[in-house]
Amino acid sequence: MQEKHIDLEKIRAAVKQKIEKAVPEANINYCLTCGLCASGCPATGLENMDPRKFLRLLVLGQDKEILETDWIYACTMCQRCRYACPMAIDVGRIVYEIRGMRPREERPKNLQRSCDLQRKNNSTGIPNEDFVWVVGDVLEEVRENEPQWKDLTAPIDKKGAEYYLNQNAKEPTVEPEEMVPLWKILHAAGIDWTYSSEWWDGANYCLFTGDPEDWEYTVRKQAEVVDSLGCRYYINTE
Amino acid sequence: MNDKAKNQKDWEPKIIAFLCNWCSYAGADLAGVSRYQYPPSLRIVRVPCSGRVSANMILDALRSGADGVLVSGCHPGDCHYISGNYYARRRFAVLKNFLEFIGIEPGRVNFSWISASEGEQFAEVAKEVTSRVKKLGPARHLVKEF
Amino acid sequence: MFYATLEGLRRFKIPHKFEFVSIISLYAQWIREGRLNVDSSWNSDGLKFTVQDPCKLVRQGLGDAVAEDLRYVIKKVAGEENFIDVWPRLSNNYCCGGGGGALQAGFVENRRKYGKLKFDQLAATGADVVITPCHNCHTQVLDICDFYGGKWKTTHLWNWLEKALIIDGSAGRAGKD
Amino acid sequence: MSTPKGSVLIVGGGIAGVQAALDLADSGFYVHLVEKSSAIGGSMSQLDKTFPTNDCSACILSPKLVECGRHLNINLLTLSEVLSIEGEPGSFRVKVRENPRYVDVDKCIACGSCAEKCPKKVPNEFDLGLGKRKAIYLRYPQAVPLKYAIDPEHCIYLKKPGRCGFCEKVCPADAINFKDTAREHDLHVGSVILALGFRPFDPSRLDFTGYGQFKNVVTSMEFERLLSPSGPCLGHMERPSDHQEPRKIAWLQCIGSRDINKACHGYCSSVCCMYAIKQAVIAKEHSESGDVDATIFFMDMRTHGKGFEAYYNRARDEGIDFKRARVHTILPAANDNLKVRFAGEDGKIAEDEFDLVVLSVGLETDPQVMRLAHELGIELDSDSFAATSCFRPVETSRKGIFVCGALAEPKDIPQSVMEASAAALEAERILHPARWTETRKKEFPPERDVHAEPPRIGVFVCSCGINIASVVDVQAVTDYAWTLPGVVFAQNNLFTCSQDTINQMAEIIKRERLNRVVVASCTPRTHEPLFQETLREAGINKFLFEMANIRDQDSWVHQDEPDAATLKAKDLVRMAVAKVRGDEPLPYNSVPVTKSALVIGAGVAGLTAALSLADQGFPVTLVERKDRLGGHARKFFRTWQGQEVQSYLQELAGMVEANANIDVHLGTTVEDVSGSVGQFRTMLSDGTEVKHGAAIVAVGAESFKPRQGRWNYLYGKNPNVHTLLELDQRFIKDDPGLKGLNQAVFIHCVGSRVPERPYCSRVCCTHAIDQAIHLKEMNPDMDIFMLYRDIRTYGKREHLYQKARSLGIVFIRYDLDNLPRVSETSGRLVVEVKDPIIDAEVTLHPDLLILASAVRPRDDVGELSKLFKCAMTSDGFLLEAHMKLRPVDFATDGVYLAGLCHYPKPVEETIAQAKAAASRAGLVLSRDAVPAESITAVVNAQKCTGCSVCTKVCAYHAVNMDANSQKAVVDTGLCKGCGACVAGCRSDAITLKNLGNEQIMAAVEAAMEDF
Amino acid sequence: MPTKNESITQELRQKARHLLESGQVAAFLGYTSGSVPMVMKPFVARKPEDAERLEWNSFCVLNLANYLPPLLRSFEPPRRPNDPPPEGPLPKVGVAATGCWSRNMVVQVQENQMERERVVIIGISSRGMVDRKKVLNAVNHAEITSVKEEDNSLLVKGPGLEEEINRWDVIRDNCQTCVHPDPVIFDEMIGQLQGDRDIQDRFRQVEEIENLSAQDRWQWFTSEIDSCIRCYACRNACPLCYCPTCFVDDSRPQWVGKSREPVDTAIFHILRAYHCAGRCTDCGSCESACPMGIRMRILTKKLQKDVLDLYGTEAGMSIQQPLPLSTYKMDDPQDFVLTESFKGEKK
Repeated sequence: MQEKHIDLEKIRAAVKQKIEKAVPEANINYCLTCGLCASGCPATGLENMDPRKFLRLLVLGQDKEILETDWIYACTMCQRCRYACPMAIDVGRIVYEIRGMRPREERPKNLQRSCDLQRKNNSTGIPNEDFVWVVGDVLEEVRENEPQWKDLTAPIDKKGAEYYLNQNAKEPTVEPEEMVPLWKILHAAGIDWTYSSEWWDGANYCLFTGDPEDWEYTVRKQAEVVDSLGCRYYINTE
Repeated sequence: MNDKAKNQKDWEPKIIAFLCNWCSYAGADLAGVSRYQYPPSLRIVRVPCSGRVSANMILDALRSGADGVLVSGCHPGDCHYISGNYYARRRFAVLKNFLEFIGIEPGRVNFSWISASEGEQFAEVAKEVTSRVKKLGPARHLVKEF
Repeated sequence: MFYATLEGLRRFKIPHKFEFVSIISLYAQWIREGRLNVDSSWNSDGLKFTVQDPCKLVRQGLGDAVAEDLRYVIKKVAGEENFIDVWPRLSNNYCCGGGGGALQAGFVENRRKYGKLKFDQLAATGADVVITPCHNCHTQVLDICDFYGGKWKTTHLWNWLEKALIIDGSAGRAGKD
Repeated sequence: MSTPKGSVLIVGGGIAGVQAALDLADSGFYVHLVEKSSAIGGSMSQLDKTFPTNDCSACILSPKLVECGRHLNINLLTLSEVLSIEGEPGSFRVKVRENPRYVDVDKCIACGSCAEKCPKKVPNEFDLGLGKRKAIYLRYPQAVPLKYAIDPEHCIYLKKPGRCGFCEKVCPADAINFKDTAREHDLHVGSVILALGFRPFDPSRLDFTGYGQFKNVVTSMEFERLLSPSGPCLGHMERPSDHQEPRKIAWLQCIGSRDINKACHGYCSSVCCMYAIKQAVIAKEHSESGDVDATIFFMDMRTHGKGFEAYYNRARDEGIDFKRARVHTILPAANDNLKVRFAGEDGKIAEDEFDLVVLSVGLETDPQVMRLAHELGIELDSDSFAATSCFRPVETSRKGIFVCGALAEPKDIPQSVMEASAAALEAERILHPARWTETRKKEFPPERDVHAEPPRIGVFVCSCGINIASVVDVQAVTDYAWTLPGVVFAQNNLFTCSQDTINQMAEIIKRERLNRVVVASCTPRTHEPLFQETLREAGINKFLFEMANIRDQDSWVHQDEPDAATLKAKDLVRMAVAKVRGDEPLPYNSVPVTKSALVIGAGVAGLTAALSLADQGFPVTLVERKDRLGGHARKFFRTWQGQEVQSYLQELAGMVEANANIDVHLGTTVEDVSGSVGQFRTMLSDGTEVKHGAAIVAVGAESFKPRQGRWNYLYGKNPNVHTLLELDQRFIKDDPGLKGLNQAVFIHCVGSRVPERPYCSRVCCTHAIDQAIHLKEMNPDMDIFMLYRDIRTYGKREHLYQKARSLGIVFIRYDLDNLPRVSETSGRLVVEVKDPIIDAEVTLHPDLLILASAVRPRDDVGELSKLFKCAMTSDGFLLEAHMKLRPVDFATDGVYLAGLCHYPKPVEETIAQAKAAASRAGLVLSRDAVPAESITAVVNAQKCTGCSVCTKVCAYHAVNMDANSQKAVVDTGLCKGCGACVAGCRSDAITLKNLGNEQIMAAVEAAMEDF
Repeated sequence: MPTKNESITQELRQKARHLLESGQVAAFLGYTSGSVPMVMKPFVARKPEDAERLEWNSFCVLNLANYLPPLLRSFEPPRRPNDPPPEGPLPKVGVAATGCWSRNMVVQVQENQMERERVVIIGISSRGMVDRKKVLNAVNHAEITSVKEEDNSLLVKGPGLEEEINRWDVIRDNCQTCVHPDPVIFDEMIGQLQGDRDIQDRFRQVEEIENLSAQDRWQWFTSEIDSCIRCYACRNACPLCYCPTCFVDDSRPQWVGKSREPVDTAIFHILRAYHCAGRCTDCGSCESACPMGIRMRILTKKLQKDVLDLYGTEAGMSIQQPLPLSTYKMDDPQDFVLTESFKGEKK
């Protein structure tokens, strides 16, 4: 293997500085290079990278390598490294920032598309009416086929319900019957709850693309909907 | 003495134990404090340091009729007098080989390191030395009949 | 995504009147309060359960408390003796490898290599069922189970909760049969 | 201040507290030693061995504890807590609560019958819960006081009066007192020393360590107990899950240290690297199978103390696997084993499995101690250690209250002992006008001359309640004693050591005109001093005494063989009688003291030591070979805490010059030394003869200048290459040339930790990092690279390392087989080094290259050490009497050392050590005469061949060849009575008083007599 | 052509004469022949002309080092025990020395029995000395009236006897197994240094006994010393036995009885040998001096072997090298210590 050479007349760690500005608690400089992160990280070795090496490249100003590596998508930003890191360095957060530094068009297409769709309404892009229809249809079927659940409900936009339930878009689009157990549980527990017909999808891939604006926008929209319904608690399927 | 011992089924040997005051004697005390039982064969002579024990003293014990001899000191490095046990170690290494060379049975003359905190080890050593000497029977060589 | 909302509200200081809570904690609370009646007698075959702690819910979200709630619910539903825990666990559990958008990002080989630790960990429990209370985890654990030849069934919690619900004093009647 | 009180309160009975207590009590102050548990000894008593000498911890500690326990001027308050302290230096009012022991310490004979009968088993906190003890218990076998205590939390009787009470029934000494209550003491003292120690970090906070989840994950303190012969597995080293000997053990470093995340401890605990190596070495040695695989996972190996690096190197040679890696999580494996997954420096993942994992836990302050500090108004720092400053290393924020040991910062035993002596010194400095005002002294009647008398031997046979009498037929032994030659009196006593029997014994000695006494009872180790004192009270010389150990070494170890034990008891009595017959009265040797000191070297250590003594009124001769005061420190910029050294040094030198008690000799060296402790005579090169009672050697060290060879790095060739001290010079001068620099590179370990100088210079990491910070603060845009092997910013200095990193200073690690390469291109420096993390060759272009070069011993130290008969290490530093417990004493009495001539150390440690040396010298100077050993060697010149074996084997240089007669002569002031010379002499020309060959032969021959 | 020993004799006389004539030495210690064949007498030449009586051959079996300290003392002015040493340089003595003798002198210097500066050592690399008993055995104890020595043979004559004996066959055991024939300290040499000899089985005699059972070893030992008459000739011939009161003569303490009881004889031999441990240079004087033919050298050889095995040192190799029983190393072998061997044994 070709030996790597770095000439450091001056460290120009622009990426690091940018992150430090955005996330003062990122603690990048604190790294002891002890490697505890790398020992615990399932992504160690992927893309010939590991969290310690990643931080080291940042510190030594190897910005090109940092910006180019796809390791930022191998890292799931799970923060298990931060959990035990003696310096509490948040590699997940740093990766998030760097994901955001990628031009949109160079980001993984599906990921970006999910977020873009979410910005519009939900991550799958199905029309809101379809969601409402699917819920009604599935509910109808249960009530008909399962006599003990003939009273089951799945309210949508019910003002003043105590609980607002945010539905991951996967079920209504791919496996609608998977919505039913939760309805039954809520019913059995005697919970007064509702879905909303807008901003009902809890998936939110904007968390992963690296653009805080998208993320903020979607959460803000959801919050507005829940508050407008006047629900006391906001839950989702997790 | 030999015949007498043969007749005695439960012959208990007499073993002279030269113990240094600071480690092994304290270890022997600790064996007592912890109630580790061992055979009543030892006759302990307290000396300041294993470095105080000379070849002459060991031979004198044998000459006086001891069935065995034990010399015990601090572990190397722990000597209360800095280096006494290091000198002792050399003296004893040479002496033990030499006595065995002229036919004193291995097991008759014994050496150990026992620290003040090794009560159990002291009892173990006492047992081991006694059992070795018992196997050899009463001492015959170098015993002066008075 | 639980964390997207939890952290989004926090980080962007989004004003809201509601309280954001986890359904997992609520399950546990409702069972403790007797609001939900569950019984593990349905599990007469002794199906063994284990669990995946979603990073976003546990480590980054509500911490060990919610992970303990999760176990509480599973034990109530499947029987105390039928739960086998993993190690590392709770807040220190491995990410499944599907998080952080990995399922959408497309680096499938990386994602599966990443998931090998998770696969080995789950497989080591010998459990028949892996509860994945997060959609990402669910999809990823399904995938690595399939890819690496696992034998377990990957499910959400609600399916079993439904099975264990006691309505009118009898267990298992809540489900479709 | 009016006349101060002559007493001192010491809080905490660990090694630091004990050392401070002994120093003070032996130099004229009354000490109250408050300890919260039932026995003194602290954490050190829990350790198995100590590094780097592998000394048995209990063995070296025990004599100090016993001394403390018996000291006439130390009031031991166990089970006690300080409630409040009011007042000011010289006069503090202290409230102490002494909790009930429920056992009368005057009656308890520590026979253990109570604990044997006690039905309540509880986890033994001394073994950290790994073993069990009873509700009535001895904290540990060598506990001082050696008295049982009842744990009220678990005692059945105390919980439900009327039930149980077995201990009371079985106690032969009637010592149980269930009605015991807490007592409050009001003490009036002049000063206070806090020596509250530390507690080990509790790793259950760190779930990823698996501690508390997996049985075979233990803390290092628990492992000490597993190794210890007095521990729960009697030294067999068993792992908790199955009591099998572990074959493969891993140590995980920095658990609870250098961790600002979950552990919240940003500091380094200083001792863990060494204790982990020690444990690995001992585990290997301990193992009965002989094959233990030991792996230590670490980030920086911190072996920065004296002898540590050599210990590390040896451990590596012995096959201990040092892995520069950290484990994220400990995982369970089959058979209760543990699996770890770790990334090497190259990022490659490896896995391994171990039978046992030891967590090298750090040191932290106990929250109870934090509360106490708060109540006493003692400021703690951000790490919750007592706040001190570099120039005042043992002073707390409250005047007159001092601190020592791990309470001020995590530290090892010798450093704690040094600080203990230093704290004692500070107390003495305040209280010296009241010296000897509150102490007590024992008076004895004149002794009868027994020389001409034939032996009249009295034998006292002790029943020790039933401890002896239940096994040995004590009456038969007493009757037998009557028949022995020379015996004119024999008697059996229930408790020979009880006060009434003691009084009676004195009467009998007088009445029967006894001139030799034998007591057949427990052990001389605890009771000989008591009986010897009785002899003195009865007017005979205390050396006319022998003990026969018929309890610890007879009745207790032959419980099922009463006949044999009785026979043995008779033998032992006969042996003692044979021996005592030959005993002669011995002199109570002492040497009159010249109450002045010689201090050699006028650097920070010498200046501090001189002032410390002069302030107490002792005249000091201060000798300095250079023509000005200040020594090495004249080159220092600032301490790691940021205090400027030069202004401090000027102040210090000023005080010395102004002190009428200090006679300064500049440009002077020591030419010749004669005499011994109390009575030295030293010739100086200026022709002065100095008479002094004690000497402190503080001759410093030098900085290594790599003018050529492997560590040259263009030093002396390129003007921009400096040593640390040279850069300090530029800082001191505020050199404008240091502004506007673009890049600086520091190379660590230049000439340290290399084959020709295998020790770590201890100070350079901290010094270099502090300089880098200073440069960076001057030039925020500058890039600074630190090329290091291990960063060794031990203790609170770790914060400096963290600060440096936070400022963006970059640390690159190198190895000895991959050294940085320095060259120049048209005058411009080029440094090439490999970064092991990204596996890349990094080329740097510094404007400044700083070499953190070694601290090396001065070449002339050897000659000085010979003059004072002191030893040197193979590295060329001076060697103290004991690495652990006598860190400022030389083996030669009356000579002490401080500062860099002992080992490289920062200024705060130098100051502490200098004060410690002054405190130790004060032990001599504060008295009119110093006691000397009575049982000394003596030469028979007729038999002496002058072969000099005796002089060679004497560790104390007490035997020398007389220049005229060419025969050996013994200096009784130096002789310790070990007898190495006696055993070495082929001509029987040298013997030991009362332990001569004839006497030993008499005992041996007596043992063999048939009767 | 003269034999080697004849040449040495010539050169020795020359050097001794020169030393005496020039006043460099007050006396020269060497050998001269006596009236009995094969028995040489130590001889002190005090005048230059005495040098002609010096002789060197293969029968110089007693170690001259034994006579040096008293000879040196004889040149010191008389003084009481505590008088200061005389001022100014004291007269010197010249001496011939082979390897083992010179090593003995080293030990004497180390043990303050003499000062190196006061002896002028004429070194002679040893070709081995003859064991008179072996010669007698070779001729079946026939009467011998003369022995003429060639370089490699002895011509033995007596009434009805004329036999040529191979010299090496009758060389003493200690010389046959000697590895250091060269003097280690000397001021002048006669002839060349021959270098260390490569003897594979130098400890063969010892090893043979080591391989016996304990019982047989005791058997050997007791029978070996059985004939001892406690005449102490061995002790008296030994340059290292210089105690004013030997332990065998001491009554306080009395380590050993003065009788000829076997136990006391045994203890005498054990302690005598043990006192030489690390000091004995295997010069063979003891054996040569013994009227009863006791091979007590085997005892000291055993000690020599063990000291070499354990500590890697041999007595008298240099003045700077400490005597092995007056020094130590931290990591000296200690397998013999019970508690150390426990470690290895268990499991």
